[in-house]
Amino acid sequence: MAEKTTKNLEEVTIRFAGDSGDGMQLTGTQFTNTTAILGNDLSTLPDYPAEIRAPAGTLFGVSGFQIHFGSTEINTPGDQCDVLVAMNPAALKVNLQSLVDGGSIIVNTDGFSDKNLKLAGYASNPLKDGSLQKYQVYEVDITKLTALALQDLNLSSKHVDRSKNFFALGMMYWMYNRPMEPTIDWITKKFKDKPEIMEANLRVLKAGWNYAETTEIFSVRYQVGPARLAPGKYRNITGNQATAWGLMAAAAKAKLDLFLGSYPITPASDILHELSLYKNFGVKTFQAEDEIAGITSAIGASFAGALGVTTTSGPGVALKTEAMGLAVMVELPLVICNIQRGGPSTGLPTKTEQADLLQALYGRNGEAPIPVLAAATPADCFETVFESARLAIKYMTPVMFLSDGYLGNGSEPWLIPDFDKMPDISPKFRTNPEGFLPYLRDEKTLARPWAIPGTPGLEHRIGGLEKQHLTGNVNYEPANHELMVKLRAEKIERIANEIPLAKVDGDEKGDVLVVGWGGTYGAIRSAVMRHRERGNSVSQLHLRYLNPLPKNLGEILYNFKHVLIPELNLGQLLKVLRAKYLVPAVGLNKVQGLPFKAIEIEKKIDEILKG
Amino acid sequence: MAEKTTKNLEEVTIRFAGDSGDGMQLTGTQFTNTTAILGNDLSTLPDYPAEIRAPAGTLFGVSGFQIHFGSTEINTPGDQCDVLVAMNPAALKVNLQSLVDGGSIIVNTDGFSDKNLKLAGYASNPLKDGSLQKYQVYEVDITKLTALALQDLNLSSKHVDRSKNFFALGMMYWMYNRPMEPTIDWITKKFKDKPEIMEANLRVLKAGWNYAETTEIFSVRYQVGPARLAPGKYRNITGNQATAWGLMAAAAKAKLDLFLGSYPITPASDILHELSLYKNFGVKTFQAEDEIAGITSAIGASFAGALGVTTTSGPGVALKTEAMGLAVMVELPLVICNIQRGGPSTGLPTKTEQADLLQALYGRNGEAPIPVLAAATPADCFETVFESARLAIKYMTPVMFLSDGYLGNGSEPWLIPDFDKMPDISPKFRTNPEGFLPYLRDEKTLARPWAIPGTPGLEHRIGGLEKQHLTGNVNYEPANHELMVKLRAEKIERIANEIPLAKVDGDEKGDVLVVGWGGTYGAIRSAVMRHRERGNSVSQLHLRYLNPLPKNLGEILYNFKHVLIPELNLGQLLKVLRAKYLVPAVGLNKVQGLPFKAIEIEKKIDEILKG
Amino acid sequence: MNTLVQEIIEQTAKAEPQKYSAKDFQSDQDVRWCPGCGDYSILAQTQRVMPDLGIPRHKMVFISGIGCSSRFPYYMNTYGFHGIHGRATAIASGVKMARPDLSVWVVTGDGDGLSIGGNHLIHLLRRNLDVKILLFNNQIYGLTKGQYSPTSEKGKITKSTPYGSLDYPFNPAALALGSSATFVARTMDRDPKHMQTILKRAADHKGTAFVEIYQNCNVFNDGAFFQFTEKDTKDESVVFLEHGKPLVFGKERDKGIRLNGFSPEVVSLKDGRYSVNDLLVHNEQDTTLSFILADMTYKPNLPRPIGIFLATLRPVYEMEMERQIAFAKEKRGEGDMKKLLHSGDTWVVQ
Amino acid sequence: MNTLVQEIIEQTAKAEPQKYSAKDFQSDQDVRWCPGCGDYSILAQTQRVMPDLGIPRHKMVFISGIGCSSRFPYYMNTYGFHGIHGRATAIASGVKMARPDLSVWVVTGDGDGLSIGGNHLIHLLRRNLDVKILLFNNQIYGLTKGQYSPTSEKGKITKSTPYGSLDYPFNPAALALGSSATFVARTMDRDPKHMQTILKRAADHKGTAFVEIYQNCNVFNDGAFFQFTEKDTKDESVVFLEHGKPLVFGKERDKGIRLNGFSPEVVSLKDGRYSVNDLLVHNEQDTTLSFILADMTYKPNLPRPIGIFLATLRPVYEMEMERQIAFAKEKRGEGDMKKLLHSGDTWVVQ
Ligand SMILES: Cc1ncc(C[n+]2csc(CCOP(=O)(O)OP(=O)(O)O)c2C)c(N)n1
Ligand SMILES: Cc1ncc(C[n+]2csc(CCOP(=O)(O)OP(=O)(O)O)c2C)c(N)n1
Ligand code: SF4
Ligand code: SF4
Ligand SMILES: [Mg+2]
Ligand SMILES: [Mg+2]
Repeated sequence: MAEKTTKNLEEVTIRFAGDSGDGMQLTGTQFTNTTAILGNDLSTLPDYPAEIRAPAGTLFGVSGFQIHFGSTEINTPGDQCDVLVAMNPAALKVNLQSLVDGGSIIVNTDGFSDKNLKLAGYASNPLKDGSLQKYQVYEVDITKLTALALQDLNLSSKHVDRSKNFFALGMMYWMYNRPMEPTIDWITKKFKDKPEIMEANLRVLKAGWNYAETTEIFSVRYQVGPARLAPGKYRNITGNQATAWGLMAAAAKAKLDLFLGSYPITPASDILHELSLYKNFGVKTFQAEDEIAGITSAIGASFAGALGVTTTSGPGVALKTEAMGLAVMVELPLVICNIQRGGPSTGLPTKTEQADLLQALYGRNGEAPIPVLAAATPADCFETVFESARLAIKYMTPVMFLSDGYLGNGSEPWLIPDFDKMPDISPKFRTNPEGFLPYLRDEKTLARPWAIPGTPGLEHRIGGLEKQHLTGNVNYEPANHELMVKLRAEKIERIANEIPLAKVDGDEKGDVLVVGWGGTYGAIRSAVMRHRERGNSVSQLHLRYLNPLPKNLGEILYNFKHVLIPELNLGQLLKVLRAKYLVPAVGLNKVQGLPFKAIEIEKKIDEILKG
Repeated sequence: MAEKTTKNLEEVTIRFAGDSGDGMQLTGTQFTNTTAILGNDLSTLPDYPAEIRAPAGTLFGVSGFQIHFGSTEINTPGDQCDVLVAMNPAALKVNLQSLVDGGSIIVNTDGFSDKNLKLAGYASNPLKDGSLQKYQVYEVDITKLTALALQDLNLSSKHVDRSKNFFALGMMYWMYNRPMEPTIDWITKKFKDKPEIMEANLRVLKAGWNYAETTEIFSVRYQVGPARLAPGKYRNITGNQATAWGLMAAAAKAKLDLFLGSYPITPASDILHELSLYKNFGVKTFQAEDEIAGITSAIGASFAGALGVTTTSGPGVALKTEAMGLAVMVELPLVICNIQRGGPSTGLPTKTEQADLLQALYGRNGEAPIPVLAAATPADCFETVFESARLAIKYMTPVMFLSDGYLGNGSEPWLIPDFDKMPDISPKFRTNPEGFLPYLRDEKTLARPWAIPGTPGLEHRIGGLEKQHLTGNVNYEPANHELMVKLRAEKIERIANEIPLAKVDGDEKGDVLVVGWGGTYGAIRSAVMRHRERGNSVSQLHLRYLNPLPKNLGEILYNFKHVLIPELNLGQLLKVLRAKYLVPAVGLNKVQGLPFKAIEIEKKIDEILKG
Repeated sequence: MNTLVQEIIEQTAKAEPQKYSAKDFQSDQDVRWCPGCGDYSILAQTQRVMPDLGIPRHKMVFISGIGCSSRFPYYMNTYGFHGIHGRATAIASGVKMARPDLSVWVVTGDGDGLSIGGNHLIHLLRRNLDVKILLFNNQIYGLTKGQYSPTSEKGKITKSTPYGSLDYPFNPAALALGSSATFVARTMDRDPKHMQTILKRAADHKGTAFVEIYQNCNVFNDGAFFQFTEKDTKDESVVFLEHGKPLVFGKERDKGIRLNGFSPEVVSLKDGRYSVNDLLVHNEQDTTLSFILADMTYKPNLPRPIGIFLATLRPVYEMEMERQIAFAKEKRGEGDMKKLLHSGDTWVVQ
Repeated sequence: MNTLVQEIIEQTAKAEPQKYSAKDFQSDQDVRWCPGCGDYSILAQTQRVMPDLGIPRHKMVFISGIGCSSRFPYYMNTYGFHGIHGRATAIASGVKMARPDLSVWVVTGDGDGLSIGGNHLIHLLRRNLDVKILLFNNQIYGLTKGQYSPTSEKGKITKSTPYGSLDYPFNPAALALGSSATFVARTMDRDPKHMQTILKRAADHKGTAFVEIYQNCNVFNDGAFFQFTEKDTKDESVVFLEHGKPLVFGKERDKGIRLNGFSPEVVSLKDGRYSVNDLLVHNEQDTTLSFILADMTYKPNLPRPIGIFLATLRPVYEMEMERQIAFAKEKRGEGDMKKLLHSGDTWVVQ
């Protein structure tokens, strides 16, 4: 057995890349969970094609998974990767530009057939033509080694091929000193009904490990110690799972049944999938015939006394806007989750973007204001969607919760919240017929009473026509309409009285304030931290509440020479803040279907500082 | 026959009011057309309930029609009316507050039965209890007089009752010196197949005239001379008719077939009705199963080489937003007409409002900019929708045309345009396969070529997924996406290079600039004129182009101490201009389902001037 | 975990049943339909039938879309939801899934239910939630002042079709059957007794009940159904479907429907060639027969079938949903959020 | 007034007809379906049939919604429009009304066409525009990675229904017939010859042609139709509908479908009790029969009917539209905008 030295690393970024059929998402997820359990801080970025299984070897068929982990604070999936695992030439071609100079490449040599090279558009074999000189290339015939390991099992070649990703995983486990047990357990559970597949995968995983351990090619091995995270119990979680669980937690704390009316759409479908697992929690999931039925059934459920929720992405939101107006008019609780993706139209279904903010704020006919909240990180989806539900119930209003493909599919370690300490957000259903009026509002919140069918003596009727103040009867009188329009607006504005004031991360005054919302949090934080380390007067302010905005936001903005708003759109929050506060804020805008790199924001701040 | 004196009037406002069954809309329209033919300037405001024929005598069943006409420039239907024709107590109750002190009331005494008084919520009979002292009340038993006139015709009492509105019309014709001929002609045409109805209506009309002429009650008669309008040939036209004709004119000048895909909705339906009359113009109207089919069929028609149009109101627009995004992506010409009504949701279907501007600008998922134009007066709908179609064709883009219930149903005299002088706006269909690329853009306009099915050698495919620059193939590459997002935005921005610069009405610099858009034009103009007559430094700027905005708008705004933006919403254009130009503009906002009164704007300007 | 809703349900379960009269189902809102509108009769029959259902008023929900017909819920003294155009069936589905304990009724029109709302309708029918659908078919768009609808006869002259409509009309019964509906019936505004029996049957049906009601719009489409509703023509133009009975009609009950092969034809019972025994006997439970009968609808020289086309049973959607939940709770135990949060791979940082 | 479009139509009308091969209908885009997907076969058959239609390639338009199946137009070297989810039929209606001269094809899936797009589908069918609809039924949502669809069998375990789906599936043929479709057929990805004949018949039909194609999604719903498509089970599980022929099936052609009353039942032709003459004889033009046959679809112990259920004629929507226009022009003369502007009440101001 060969001599091996071990190096310590503070952080490292690895990218697994292969065909959509190669199981790279699974490999990445396994590596992530194991890494999380080791106590590293981490951030991940899955990146897969819109096609299910694009033909093998093609560039558009490449599926990738990047993980950035370390013993330090990790805020992004990593601007560039240090290690690239490429199962074929296409994977190499597509991902090479994201590899740092001097980075390592582990290639499955067998994948480099002339056919595949051609499909990837390589004139010559990069493994031979020296074009990879500036990198450290490890050539491993993963396919052959996998086949060898499975020789005596006489599995179909299809199945043999399917398990080769575990070989790569095994090697990386060895290389970065991760235990195989978590994955071994997972395989054993997952394939308990398919013993031969289970056996195969286990063998190949170990084979990969042993290969790395025994052969000469890998001389060094890396050690990445646990991160100094706040003490407590952690789990790794994706944004979509956190959203599903946040909704369940809200229903539990509200003592309501959770009803999800939804229609599948990338990248939101996983929330529907996740919630449909929890029937024993009384969760009712309804896969409707379309988005309109999704939201209107949820409105019906809320009318009946459930916590109505609908989940979708941009194109689906477009279809729901009429019904959102209805929810505004009938003033019932409703949570609309928009897991944003690249637009316009069908756009880039599997890519991330933040271009639905203005749609969330203004995309309805008439004056129809609703609260809009956005999550900052995958785990933050839990708290933010919980808060969205709380406001929906307390203020009897539809609430838009914004996430995006990057947050929804990305994951990070999550300090598990103390469920008992979470607030009771249960509504008081109206039951007393004495003086009941469907639109008699709460003095403080302006919320109308929630009187559900089945309650004797509260029979009443609601609808989308303008309502008379107090009685809720149909009414077209000029003064009443203006009053109701203002009451509905005022109700939402009053939410600002109870939400936390905006908090600056860094000095309260200074040269540059970087204001962000949603999934840009991590990249902005890294960029701002680097500047502060460099001694620059740069602060960060990240908004969870986009409507209403925190009361103190204006003063804060005025305390800075420059306000920079990085967004994955053409400048939407920018418009909102400029209109409201008349501050000459400037935007940094990227619309590539990809999250920001910290360096992009860091550079922009430099420009501003240079003036 | 009694002595009658004649008084000259510069302008007068009359309101006809009665049950939805009383034919007040018809009476008003007849009076309007006759008045137009006399050469008065005028402006009208129909005001009817959402119910078809609400039960007789009820307050919500009241239907009204107001006409403001004169020998001077008339910009609004009149803040208050000078004469109120009330067919029953409910009509009186509802409309009295809009009558000027000292104004005249002509009541149908027969309508004032105890039952009707009760329905209208009158404790005592206002005709008897002296509560109308400050007005001039003319009591006429119209019902009885009508019956008398028809005695020998033995018509059903229902038909007798139906024609009593012509008695009122006859009286007003006499009172304001209008000829009966136009209405006589109309009746003769309209009822040619129902001779007895024709006869009845004619008799009653004349009976009304004679009654006024011969009896004592009306001692004065009024003369309102023709207005000093620009010379030329005029017709009276409503906004919806002007919109329909503007679209037909555009199709003719574009040498394209007009295709309308639409679903009925108040107050837009009349455009569908009007266009369906002109089959001999080759106009194709398709009443679709819903709004989504309305717009998508129009997109299909545009793809096939027609001028695709869809007409609707707010709730319908909400349903069309996904398809609008598709049109943005496939870059085909399309005109979306939104005849705005009171919102949110179903709201106030028959009332007017301007609250869909932000929806027009931002109500789509992803970055999906489209041009937005708004008409200022009923007749202006013709030119504005024509311009919308011109831009749609030239820039290969969906365009939103904004009108509203007030413009759509309201009417005014219109100087008939010289059709021959209108511009040729015909597109150049691509026919040459040489070097054809579906997304190879015009250097100046950035418009892509319009290559229609049926053209040999240009077979190509478009769709809602992000397109590759030039080829239009599906493409998910980051750089390409950003490029396309920016190209689509830039294309719309470039329209600003050719549209007229914003023109100030009044001084270029000063204390107050009143900026408006859409149907508020008339009221703003009256208010600003009054201030200028009072020597105040107040100017008006009315925007037809809301996206892109005229290039010089910023400079103009900076030239005024105060910028006031009156809108029938909570301040939507206000947001847009503040965000773009960082000007501390203020809004005057009214959301009552009614147009502005000039006085409301005049007062607000006073406040501002007082500071 | 007991939800607030369950608490309310349990409390009110105790309240002992009330005896109602039709009046108890009249709300305080004044009815705003045109004088003479067929909607009045439908409202009256519904209010008459409700007391017989033995369901507490507060357990009833009427849900509608937009249209004259859709104003219906305002006039019922029950819970009501005047939704948006075409979506009543979807809103109702949400109400029923959330609250199987409620009696859920949908009121819709030929435009609301078959034009913009067609998709939600056919999906509700195939899912078979226990929801009652009353489709007021006046073959016109009333509220928007008279455009043709998906049930208007071809060639209809309306505001939007001055040259006559081009669309072949839907046959609502056939569409419902094609959507695998379990209960499909047709009745008429001007036959109160028949409507009442049909409404009762619909209420008793376990599953989605689709009831098409011919309704006269005397303002924009007056007399559309007079051939079937008025005394002088009714007997010859209508055949009433009665379970287990032969299809006989005519003033003198002297005509019948016979199957020639599988095509229905009118035969005389007078000329001795055919007797009642040769006639088609109605069977509500036979889906194939229901298609044959529904297909008679627009056929010339065949009487218009009125009554119950089909009444079969299939598992009820929301009940199956409840069953799955009960099953899951039994199998995995009542869900515990705290447990869930701590389940799976976790680790502790000191 | 002659429009620019008419000019193009007239110019190209002169171009003399071309002879095509299947290859001529293959676009330059690489096909992105999963290896083994049934869509490949459907694409191949379509490309094979196109040359026989005698329609120039540039006159053809393929329109789709969203889904794996809806990627189809990208691979056809004709005009194509990849629309938005569920709206292909509506887009196609617009294309066909604007341009009756084009050959318009819709490609949709069981989700695209029957879930979100159900309403536009049934309305297109009743209107009977001359549009060909190919509905790829794989009983699953492929593109979104495997949720159940409106045609999935009840109880189906998918990502969104881990406890099994609750919805009773649509029977697409019955739904189409219930929507008054004029041409309704069913074929299978794995029976290329049959598919080709059906595609040809659909193309020749004057009016809306609805073709349901059983398609295997080997990634998310592998083998859904193997019972009907695979050699060992096909003969016993499928009965092919042929106009004028009795419904015989079975490996030895020893079984048949007989009408018992009006309910189809399987009878043996071996045991001497029944002969071919007792069997149901297919008649494409009989709507009543088409309902009976479609209704066989999910019935246990009845073979699955494959072929043409109905092929009847009804006026074609866009043709009627053209006729109205011609009529109006004849009656009122070619429209003249200038005249119109000056028509009716006008007055002159000096
Ligand atoms: C989204 C939307 N589209 C259109 C309308 C306009 N609209 C209201 S009711 C109606 C049709 C009503 O017809 P039907 O359902 O037959 O009801 P009826 O009035 O005949 O009883 C339409 C088109 C609307 N309110 N909302
Ligand atoms: C408005 C909208 N909603 C949802 C989606 C997501 N989506 C894309 S395809 C699809 C279903 C596809 O199923 P099917 O039509 O059967 O096509 P298949 O992939 O099975 O061929 C869904 C839900 C979308 N693209 N747009
Ligand atoms: S318009 Fe017709 S349907 Fe509507 S209320 Fe009047 S009569 Fe009834
Ligand atoms: S997912 Fe299924 S339907 Fe889609 S391409 Fe793959 S195999 Fe075909
Ligand atoms: Mg109707
Ligand atoms: Mg499918």
